Amino acid sequence: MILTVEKPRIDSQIAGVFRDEAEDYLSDNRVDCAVDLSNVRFMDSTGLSSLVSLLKFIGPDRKLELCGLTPQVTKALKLTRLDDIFVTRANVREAELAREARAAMS
Amino acid sequence: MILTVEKPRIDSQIAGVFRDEAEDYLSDNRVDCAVDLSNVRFMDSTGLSSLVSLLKFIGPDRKLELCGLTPQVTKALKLTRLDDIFVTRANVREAELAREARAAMS
Amino acid sequence: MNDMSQDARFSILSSFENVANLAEDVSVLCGNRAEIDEDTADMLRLCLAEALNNIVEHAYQGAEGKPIFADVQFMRDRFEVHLIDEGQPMPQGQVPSGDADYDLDDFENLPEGGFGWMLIRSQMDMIEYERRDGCNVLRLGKELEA
Amino acid sequence: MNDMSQDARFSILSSFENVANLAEDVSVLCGNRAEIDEDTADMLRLCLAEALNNIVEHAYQGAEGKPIFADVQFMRDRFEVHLIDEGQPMPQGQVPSGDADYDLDDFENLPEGGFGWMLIRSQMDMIEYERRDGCNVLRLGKELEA
Ligand SMILES: Nc1ncnc2c1ncn2[C@@H]1O[C@H](COP(=O)(O)OP(=O)(O)O)[C@@H](O)[C@H]1O
Ligand SMILES: Nc1ncnc2c1ncn2[C@@H]1O[C@H](COP(=O)(O)OP(=O)(O)O)[C@@H](O)[C@H]1O
Repeated sequence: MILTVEKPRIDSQIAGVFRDEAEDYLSDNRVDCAVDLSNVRFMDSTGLSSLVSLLKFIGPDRKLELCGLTPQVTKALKLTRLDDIFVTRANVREAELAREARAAMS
Repeated sequence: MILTVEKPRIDSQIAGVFRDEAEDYLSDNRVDCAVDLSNVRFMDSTGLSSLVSLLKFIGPDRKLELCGLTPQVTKALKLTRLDDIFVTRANVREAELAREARAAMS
Repeated sequence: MNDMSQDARFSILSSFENVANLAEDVSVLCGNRAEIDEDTADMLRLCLAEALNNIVEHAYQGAEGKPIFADVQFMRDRFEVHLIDEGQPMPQGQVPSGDADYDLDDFENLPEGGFGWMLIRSQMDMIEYERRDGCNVLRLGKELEA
Repeated sequence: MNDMSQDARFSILSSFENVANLAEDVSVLCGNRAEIDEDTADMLRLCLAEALNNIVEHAYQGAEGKPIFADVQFMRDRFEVHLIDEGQPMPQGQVPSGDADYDLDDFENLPEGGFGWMLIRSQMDMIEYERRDGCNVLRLGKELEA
């Protein structure tokens, strides 16, 4: 399923709420997840932390992917080397195609 | 004839040169003149002074009109009440039509 | 604007280029912080440029490299910019009148100067001049819409 | 940039909102004055926001209304921003390492913090910390391309 972040920023004012809501959803629904960040123009260190928390939370048995990264978000992930940890997709459509491909394979 | 100001600003760095060049031209050519200000985004008090100097220089027997005023120039003229002294035209075309109309009348 | 406690002080050395930059920096800052619209910020830049050009031209009589300070203070319902220099005082110890009620019909005697102060007076809600410790202190204030 | 002598000092009171505004004001000023491109100005804003958030969170432990100063100095080939507060000192009297060479394969032990300093270190060319007269002084510097 796709988790779309509506806010234009994930910073200290919102990162905690975002993580808690996402974790609630992911404990109720044991599914793979793609986080749609196409609305997010600005992410700071607390935003990055919340994504890492989510990745640990979802664990190795499920997929957490990021899609729709804007330039600043791409840069922040790269500078902290987190771009090596997260699977990223160009947009929601690509994330869905990847999920369908995985479903067809299993 | 139309005198087009190419620069985007008439401020203290350029107002003197502008006035001198215009006065040179107007002493050599005893014609009416429309100053095309459509490129000028910013005019300060020295720019206003240079226009008043020109108006005095050309004297009562010839016309000096302004055309193509941008918002900031319009506002600066209005705040100093100089909009009551200068005849203004929307653009170069309007200034030319006005000149033709005057020629037809005389 | 959200908090009464955001101040800034700019220090530059006199030159026409530096004062043009300063006028831009201060008006951009006020535009961001006080949420004034672009037109108002443009006119603020113009007023600051006029007042700062006067400092270079008249207070420092064109000399470069002399200190100029701009203090910017944001309050809930207005902001103030204080311009400070160590140059010659204002004539008669006060701000030139710069009223815009000159005679429009008296063609020969149209003013060719004084437009700077007309512009400043038309835009600012407070203009106060003081000579203090050998410095000129010009305080310009603007009210913000509620 | 044209002149070596343009400095600015900002004074604010601690709060997450005020430091976000300050990070924006300073990066806009540097963007104007030092002619850095928009991307660089964005990253500068991010770094300043990180360093200033740390001051509110760690130096002042969340307390609002405490003084924070930002001094900005423009030089021909670089600029510096000095952040000054009166709060708790840095642990071990030095800037946290924040190196980005953590173990990518050690899933369980991925860092969930420390990204702030990684970002600051990746962007700034100079980072110096000093405890002076009961204040934290953090000096961040960036070289400008010729
Ligand atoms: N120390 C000073 N600081 C600022 N202005 C000064 C100072 N000394 C004199 N002035 C006055 O400022 C006036 C400039 O007014 P302004 O409206 O800008 O017109 P102008 O077009 O003549 O520059 C001059 O008349 C000058 O006398
Ligand atoms: N006085 C201080 N000023 C700035 N930073 C401080 C101060 N005291 C402690 N710190 C440190 O700054 C670090 C914050 O680093 P940062 O990379 O932003 O990660 P975090 O995501 O944990 O905020 C903390 O480890 C904290 O120890």
